[in-house]
This record gives sequence, structure tokens and C-alpha cells, in this order.
Amino acid sequence: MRADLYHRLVVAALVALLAVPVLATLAYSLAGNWGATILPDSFSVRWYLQLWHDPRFLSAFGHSLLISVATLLLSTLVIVPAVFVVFYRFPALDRTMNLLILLPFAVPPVVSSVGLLQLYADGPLPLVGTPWILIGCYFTIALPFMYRTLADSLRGMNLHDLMDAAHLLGASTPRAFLLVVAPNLRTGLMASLFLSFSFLLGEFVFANILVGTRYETLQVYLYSVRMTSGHFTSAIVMSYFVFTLVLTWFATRLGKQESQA
Amino acid sequence: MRADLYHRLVVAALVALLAVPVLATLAYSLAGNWGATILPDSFSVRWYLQLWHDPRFLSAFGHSLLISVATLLLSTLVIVPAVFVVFYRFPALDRTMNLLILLPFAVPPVVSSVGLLQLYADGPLPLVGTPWILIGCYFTIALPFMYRTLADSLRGMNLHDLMDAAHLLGASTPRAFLLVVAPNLRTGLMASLFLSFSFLLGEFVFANILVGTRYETLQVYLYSVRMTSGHFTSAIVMSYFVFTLVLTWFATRLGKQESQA
Amino acid sequence: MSYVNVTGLARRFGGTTVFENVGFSLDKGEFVTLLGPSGCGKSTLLRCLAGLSRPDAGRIVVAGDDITDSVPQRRGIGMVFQNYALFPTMTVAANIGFGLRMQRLPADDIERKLATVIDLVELRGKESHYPHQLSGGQRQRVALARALVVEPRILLLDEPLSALDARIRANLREQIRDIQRRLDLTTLFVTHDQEEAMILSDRIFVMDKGKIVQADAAETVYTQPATEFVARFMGSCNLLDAAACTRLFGHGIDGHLAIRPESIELLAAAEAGADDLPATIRQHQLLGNVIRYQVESRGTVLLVDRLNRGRDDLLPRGSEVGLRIRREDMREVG
Amino acid sequence: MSYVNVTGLARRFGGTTVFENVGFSLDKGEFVTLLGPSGCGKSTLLRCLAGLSRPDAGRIVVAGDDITDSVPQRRGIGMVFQNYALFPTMTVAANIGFGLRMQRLPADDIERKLATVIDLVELRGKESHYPHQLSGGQRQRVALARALVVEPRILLLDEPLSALDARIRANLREQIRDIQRRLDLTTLFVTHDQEEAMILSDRIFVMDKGKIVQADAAETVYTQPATEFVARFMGSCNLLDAAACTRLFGHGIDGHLAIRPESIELLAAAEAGADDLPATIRQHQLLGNVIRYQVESRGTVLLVDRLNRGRDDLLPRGSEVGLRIRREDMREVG
Repeated sequence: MRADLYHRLVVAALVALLAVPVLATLAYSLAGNWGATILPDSFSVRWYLQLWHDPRFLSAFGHSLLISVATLLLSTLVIVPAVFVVFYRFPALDRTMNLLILLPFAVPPVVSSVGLLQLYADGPLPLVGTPWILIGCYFTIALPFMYRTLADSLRGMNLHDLMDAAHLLGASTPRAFLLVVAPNLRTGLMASLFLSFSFLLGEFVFANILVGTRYETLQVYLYSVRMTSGHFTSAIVMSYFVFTLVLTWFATRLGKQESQA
Repeated sequence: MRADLYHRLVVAALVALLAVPVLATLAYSLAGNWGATILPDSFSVRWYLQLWHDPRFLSAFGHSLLISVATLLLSTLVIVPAVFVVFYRFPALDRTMNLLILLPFAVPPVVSSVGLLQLYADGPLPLVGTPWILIGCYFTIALPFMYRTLADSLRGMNLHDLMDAAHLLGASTPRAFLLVVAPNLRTGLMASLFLSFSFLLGEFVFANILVGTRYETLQVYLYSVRMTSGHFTSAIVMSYFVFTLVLTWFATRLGKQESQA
Repeated sequence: MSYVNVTGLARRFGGTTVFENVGFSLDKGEFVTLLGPSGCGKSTLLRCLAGLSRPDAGRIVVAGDDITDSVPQRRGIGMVFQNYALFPTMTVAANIGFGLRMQRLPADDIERKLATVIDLVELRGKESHYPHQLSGGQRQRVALARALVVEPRILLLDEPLSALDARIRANLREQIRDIQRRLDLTTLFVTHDQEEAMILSDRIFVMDKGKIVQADAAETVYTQPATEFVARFMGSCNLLDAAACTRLFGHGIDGHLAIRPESIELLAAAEAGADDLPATIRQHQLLGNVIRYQVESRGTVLLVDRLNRGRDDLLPRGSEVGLRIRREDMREVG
Repeated sequence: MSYVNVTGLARRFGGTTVFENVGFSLDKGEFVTLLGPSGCGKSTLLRCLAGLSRPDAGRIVVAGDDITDSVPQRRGIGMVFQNYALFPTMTVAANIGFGLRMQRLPADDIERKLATVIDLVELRGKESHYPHQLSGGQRQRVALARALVVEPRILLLDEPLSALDARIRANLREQIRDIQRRLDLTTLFVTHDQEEAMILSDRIFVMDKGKIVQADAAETVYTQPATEFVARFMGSCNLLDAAACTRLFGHGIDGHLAIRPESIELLAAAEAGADDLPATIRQHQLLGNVIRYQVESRGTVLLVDRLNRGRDDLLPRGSEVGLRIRREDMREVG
């Protein structure tokens, strides 16, 4: 029983560690005024209204959505066939891929964006300052998430037997892939897309260094307003937090539907 | 055969996409002078020498190492027992943990650091500007990597049977954990520590917003020198890249030794 | 007074009862098999004995010593798991010596005991191998040695053979039985394989839905099943209801009549006497050493086993035969 | 001319030869089992027939049609896999209808054929279930229906029963054989289970190390094994070397003499004649319907099987008995 109590304490401490800042921020964002007292004097939603009526915020949000969605479309089109090819034809490549996808992850954004700045500032491909360079960059960020999740899905099915069965029933390789394998990847793909999406939406360093205010994204905007009222920024934080929660909930629900179907 | 060729092309394209920028940066960092010609006029290592003799660079590097190592020590001490408790006593908690660890990952650094700025700028815990706040922050970043990897390791062994066997042979729960379970976690722990380490070393947003130049870390330094000579920044990029490669190679070798032992 | 006494043992998970009011005793040195289909509660019963699961009621007494509430560490019970449960980061020697190190024995005592048990399970030369370098049979021998070396009062075996190939299973089976006899070790063996149970055991406890429905010597359980379940579970059996009985023997019964296929004698029609049943061969199946006939007599199809003694001996489909069934081979079951 | 003709088939992986110079023929409607231990090359041979693996040499002719170089899609071969290989995101009906949709048949043809085959495998009512909602036996019936509905010229079964429980295995075995007979379908069945092979097959091809070492009817393979390997693999067997032969029968042989335990008759010592061997019971094992005796005669231990006919019939250890072995039950093997 004493051991049990200790175990429960460890878990409770961990949860508290993550929950306390969220609750404090929520209180701050809803506070009309918060002076020397422990609890705020009044509550109001004006910081939220101010944020969601700011045209600069809305345009930055739009830019971010556009870039993220474009990146994920590109990634899906490239990675889904690629991971299938790796597993079906060149399973030995999986090891290499697992190292390769770690590289963009291990080289920090400041370093690689500085590198990219050199390469694409001018010369034959003057991409710096355009959304295109961000899409390229973000592709390499999304790659690890998507490759890993899709690879797990493929590892979890009898890929070769399923393909063999489909072939013997008269399906060509592309048809077998589309009809038999691809539907199995949907859950994994959705999960990794949602995760990549929320990560890309939150990316700051590449956006700031490579594009900056020339095509302002959400994070660059948020960064630039970070020194205005603390209540306002708390409202930003909570809006974002709720947005993420909704996304996660949606992704989970989608995953459940899939597994029930 | 035509299908095969197509498959090879897809894979080759993917590899090239990742390799070309690296090679270009390498050439640029070694170029003494690079005018209008396709290849540089001369090669030299002076950009590397300049970087590795800059005291500000070395002190920032030291700060980063210190913070990263401290974070990973803290994480190991908290997460290893926590994940064991979750799997051994409260396996139902694993689902909750999997959602929980996504949160710090899904809320973008700019947003959460702005939130933390509100909370810890003054008040009872004026942590902003000190390395302590970074260690706390980085702990939540390292959490997902480490929890996931350790959870995979635990899932991969017959945790309950191993513990039962150890109990029947006279071991208490803590001894069974230390002697039987912990050695199985070593490979996974090492891999996740290396991954977290290279990620933390590359973290910029939290470091910049929460601490800035008051305790300058590597990325903050690199960011501040990004507009100096392109050759110099290319040398930075390549140094970092090599450092990461060496770390990865080391981690892989360690993993191999483990699995042979 | 028996060596092990279990009385009124019960275990529930949430609302469902795994088993209830289970009682039995084991003599010192006895080899008893707990036999039943998967889900009948036999593994949970074993885990209760080991202290890995807490019974909701009942008492467990070993050598006069009530261990019902003891922790697993202090029960003096050794256990071998189906999946071996070897410690993957330890060598064979470290695995086997684990229990001795927990007892903080002096190093040369450990050495000596290790050497003995390693010879016993024939693993000499494998001491510094890791579990993943061993075959399934070798792994299970390591697990056995690890349980034996601490000299447990009872050895529990939880389906230790079911992950192994047929040939290795047969060998290891003999080896376990041999070691158990040499050490005079009270052993409780859990399996769902009736052949394994019959070959190994002094007694068999047949479990069905959380109850021990029969506890007897292997021969008795096989030839005199207490219930229809036991009759069905222990090999093939002709189970006749009241109507079939009346047709065949002229008198009905309560419940079922169980007749083993091998206890029915097939006679040429000419040899059959007045007491034998007239019958017709419908089909036959070659099972290897046995040929199984489907024989119809008075509207009932019976299975009859006969040794496979070559082509000339085979009775073709449609042959008229006589069936001789001795009274003592018929058994009424509930 | 046979329906299927395979000649000189060979398959190598890198440097190792899986099989070489394999040839056989199947008649239309024949049920043939490819029997062998794991790793003998039987699955690879099956995959070569299906076109899923490319043979390095040899020809495969089906109904006069050389399909050696055809793609799997055009061979008209159906296959059932050990792990079912059902399409997880499709319902039972969609799984079974997959092959028909690939042939772009009109919707009502598909409906009609689906209905017929679903009745055949007794899956009516399960059409809109997904594979994960089915039991193992049901899944394998879906896989069977999926292979059958396109009316293949040959049906290949790759250990389709080995993932199933004993009881379900026996049922499905009968069902497969029954359907195969009704459709008069040429079938090649791969297994490592000799009992399964004997019960199901018209003929058995025994494979050992990439060679078909015997191809005969089940009875013949069992009673007249061509090699020592076949004798050992098909159930228990007494294999006597030249020395033991000389001691027992007064004359030696080349190779080994194989005698099945069930073909030896145990006689009371008094009944034994001059031609019978004097022997002593050493041990017995209850195998269920059979009791296996270890009997020693002139320094050689022989296994002898006898039907289990109750306690009175049991010969105690140490009894003096006579062994009667008929000349035609002894077989010299290589």
C-alpha cells in the first residue's frame, strides 16, 4: 500500500507539472484587471475579441494555413508512394531512411535556415522571402513524422501476403496498392498529418529567418506582439491551446471511427 | 522492369533532395573566394578556424551543453521510474500519457514561451532570464521522446512475467526493477537521450524569448551572427552538421554494442 | 496429512468469478496436472498458489505452513512460464544464479549449486550465452534450472511446452518428468493438452469453468470420465443419448453413455454372436497408427478405432460387421 | 496426359539451392499434399507454382498451357495463405468479391457468384462483417471463398490450418475436403502435419531438403516408407540397424529395417510360437486410445502400440511376452 501511494504521487506530480501553467495562463487571459490580489478583480473576454478582430492576425493565420496545407499535400504525394516502394521493393532501405529522416530533425532550424539563406538568397533560385522556400523546408520537417507513422502501419500488416493475394486475384501492383494497401494507411496518415500540421503551424525559426515579414506567418506575428499586454498574449496562448485541443480531439475521433469501421 | 526503374527514381530523388543543400553548403564553407565562377577560386579552412577561436561562441556552446545535460539528467530521473510505474501498475494510464506528452509538442514554442514569460517574469518565481526556466521548458520537450522510446521498450518485453519471475526468485520490486527491467531500457534510453540532446542543443525560440543574451546559448549566438559573412555561417552549418553526424554515429554504435552483448 | 492443502479458494475479477470453492491436496513428490481448455481458470489458480494473484477466499497450506497471505518472495515456490520469462540482459549462468544471489549466498555456494543444476538440465557449455542465442527448448531448460536451483517446496509449470515444436516438446517432457522424479519434487503442471497430461501425470485435475470436475489417476480420468465434458475433452468418445441407447441396447439412460472408440471390437459378421451389434462400415480414416471407422448400427453412427495393420486388414465401405462392446467399457456420464 | 505437369523445377536464393530438379504431375480433381518439415522448400515450391517466386529452371504446364513465365494475375491459380491475408479494410463480401471485380464482371454476375460461394463456405449472415470481427476459422473460410469464387484451375493451400485450434482445425479440414470434392478442384495442400496429410490426401508428396522423396497414396507412404526420413516423419517407427536385425532375426541387412509399433502383435508368453520373439515389457505410456509399450527383446528395445482396452488388459512391467511380426510389415529403408 505504501508503494502504491508513492506511485500515485509520482504520476500526480507529473500531471500537475503540465497542468499548472495552463490554468494560470487561462486565469490571466480572462482577467480584466489583476493587481496585487491572489485572484483577479474582474473577468472579461475582451482580449480574445481584440485578437480575433485583428486583420494582421487573421492574414498571418491564413498564410500559415496555406503553407501548412500545401506542405502536407506535397508530402503525402511524395511519401506515401515512397514508403510503399521502400517496404515492398527495397526493405533494406528502411534502415537508411530511418537515419536520413533524422538529419533534418537533428540539424537545428537556426543552423539549417542560415545555410538555406546562403543558398537561396539569390543565384539561380531566389526563393528566400517567398512561401516556396518554407514549403520545401517544412517538407523535410514533416518527412520524419509521416515516414515513421506510415512505416509503422506497413510493418503492422502482412504487406507481401496482401500484395500476393491481390495479384493472384488479378490486380496489378498499382491497383493492389490503391485498393488494398492505401486504405490501411489512412489512419496512420491522418494521425501523422494532424501532428505535422500542428507542428508546422507552430514553426517560427524558419519562417522568421527565411521569409520574415515579407509573407508573415502566424508565429512571426505572435512573436512581434509578444511584448504588448500580458493579458492579450495570454489570450493568444489560450486560443492556441484550445485550437490544438480541438485538433487533437478531432484526430482521435477520426482514428476511432476508422478502427470501428 | 519499368516499374523497378520508377521506384529507383523516386528513392533517388528523395535522397538528392536531402543531400544537395548539404554539399552546396560544404563547398561554400571551404571557399576562399567565390565570385562569378561555377566552382570557387580557392579553398581554405579559415572560416572554421575563426569560428572555433571565438570566445563568445565557445561560452555559448558551454551554456547549451550545461543546460541540455542538466535537462536530460532531470528527465531520466523523473521519466524512467514514471514510465515503469505507468506500465507496471497503471497500464490504463498509458493512453492518457500519450495524449499528455503531445501537448507540449503541439503548442508552439513561441506561444508557450510567451505564456511562460507572463508567469515567470516576476511574481513568486522570477525565473525568466535564468537557465532554470530553460531546463523546465526543455524537460517538457524531452518528455515525449523519452516517454515514447521507453514505452516502446517496455511494450517489447514481458514486463509482468519478468517481474513475477524475479519476485518468485526473492527480489523485491525495486530490486527487480533495477536488476531485471532497467538494463533492458538502457538501449532505448540512450537512443532517446541522444535524440533529445541534439534537439535541445538546437532549440532557439525558448532560449531567445525566455533568456536571450542574459545566458546566451548556442542557437541565440548563431542567430545573432547569421548576417555576417556567408562563408562563416556556412562553416557554422557544416560544423554543426558534422557534430550531429558524429553524435548519430556514436549513438548507433552504442546501440549495436548493446544488441550484441 | 498431505504436503499441500488448498481449501475453498476463490478468485473474482470485477464481477466475474474465475473460480470458486476450489480445494485439493498434493502429496510430497507427486506430479499433478491441471488440465482444461483455455479460459477455464487454471492459470489464475496457479498464480494464486504462487502469490502473483490474490485469492478472494480460501487457504493455501504447504508443509503445515499457511502461505495464503505471504508475498511471492517468501513462499518457497518455483515457477516456469510459458514464454520462458528469462532475463534478457543476463547470461544463462546469471539467470540461473539470480535466485541464489537474492538469498545472498556466498560465492562458492552459488558456484557449486550452479554447476549441479547446469549438469542436471544439460546446459554445460552454454553458461555465458544470452537467452536470445538459445533455442526454445534450451531457453525453457534455463527457466527450469532457474526455478530448481533455489530448491523450491513446490514447482509450478504454466504450459511450459506449448511454445515448442512437437519433437522438442516430447524430449523436454521426458526430461522434466525425469528431473522431477530424481528430486522428489511436488509439481503442479498446467496444460490444455490431454496427451501431455496423460503421459506425465500421477494424477490429473480436470478443470472446467472454474471447477475441478475430476481429480484422478490418468487411466481413471480417461477410462472413467466423471462428466460428459471430461469424456469429450480426453480424446475422442462416442456419446450416446437416451434414444440412441434404447435403439442399440434396448434400454434408455439418464444423461449420456460414453464409449471410447478403441474399446469397441470389430468382428467379421460371421464371428458375431447374439450379444454383438450388427453394423455396417460407412467410412474410414487413416490416422497413422490407428484407423478410425465410422460404423452405423441401428441408425446410430459410432466411431471405432483399430490398429493400422496394413492393407489386407482394412474393412471396405459397406462391409457387414459385428460390434462387441463390453459392459465395463460403457460409462454413464452426467 | 496429366492436368498439371511440373518438370525440372529449381529455385536458388543467392548461393543456396532451395530445391532442384523437382518434377511431378497432378490429375484433374486430385487432392495432393506436399508434406515436409519446415525449411524443406515446400512453401517456395508452392510460390513458384503461383508465380509469386520465379523458378531458376524448369517448366510448369497446366491443362496443356505453359504458365512458367506468366504473371500471377494470368495463371488461374487460387491460393489460401497461412495467415489468411484478408484485406483488413474490406467486408467479407468485398474480400470475396475482389477477384470478380478485378475481372470487371457485371454487378449481378458478381452478386450471384458471391451468394453461391458464401453458402458453400457457410458464411451467410457475415457478409458485412470485417475480418477482425471474425474468428480464425471464419477468416480462413473467407480466404477460401475468395480463392474459389474466381474458379481457379488449381487451388494452392499454404498451411491454411496451422494457425487454428485443434477442434476448429478438424472441422475446417473436413469442410475443405468436402468442397474440393464437390467442385472437382485440383488441389495442392502444403503442411508439416503428417496426420493432416494422411486424413486429407489422395496422394502425399513427402519433401526433404528440396527433394520429393516419395509420392504415393497416404496408406503406401505410411506403410511402405521409401526412406528412413519418411519412416521417421510419418508417425513413430522402430528403425533397426544391421546389428539389431542380426540379433533379432539372425540375418543382417543394408540400411535400416522399419517396423511400425502398431504392426507388432503382443502375445502372452504361453501363446508364443517358435517364430515369435521372446521379450520383456520394460515400460508403458498411456497415449489415449493407444498404449505404447517399450519392450526389450534380445537386447533391443522396440515400441509396440496396443489399443487401450481398460485396466485388466494392461501388461505390467517385467511381464514375459511374445512378439509376432509379420514379414510384410518389415520394410528395408535406405
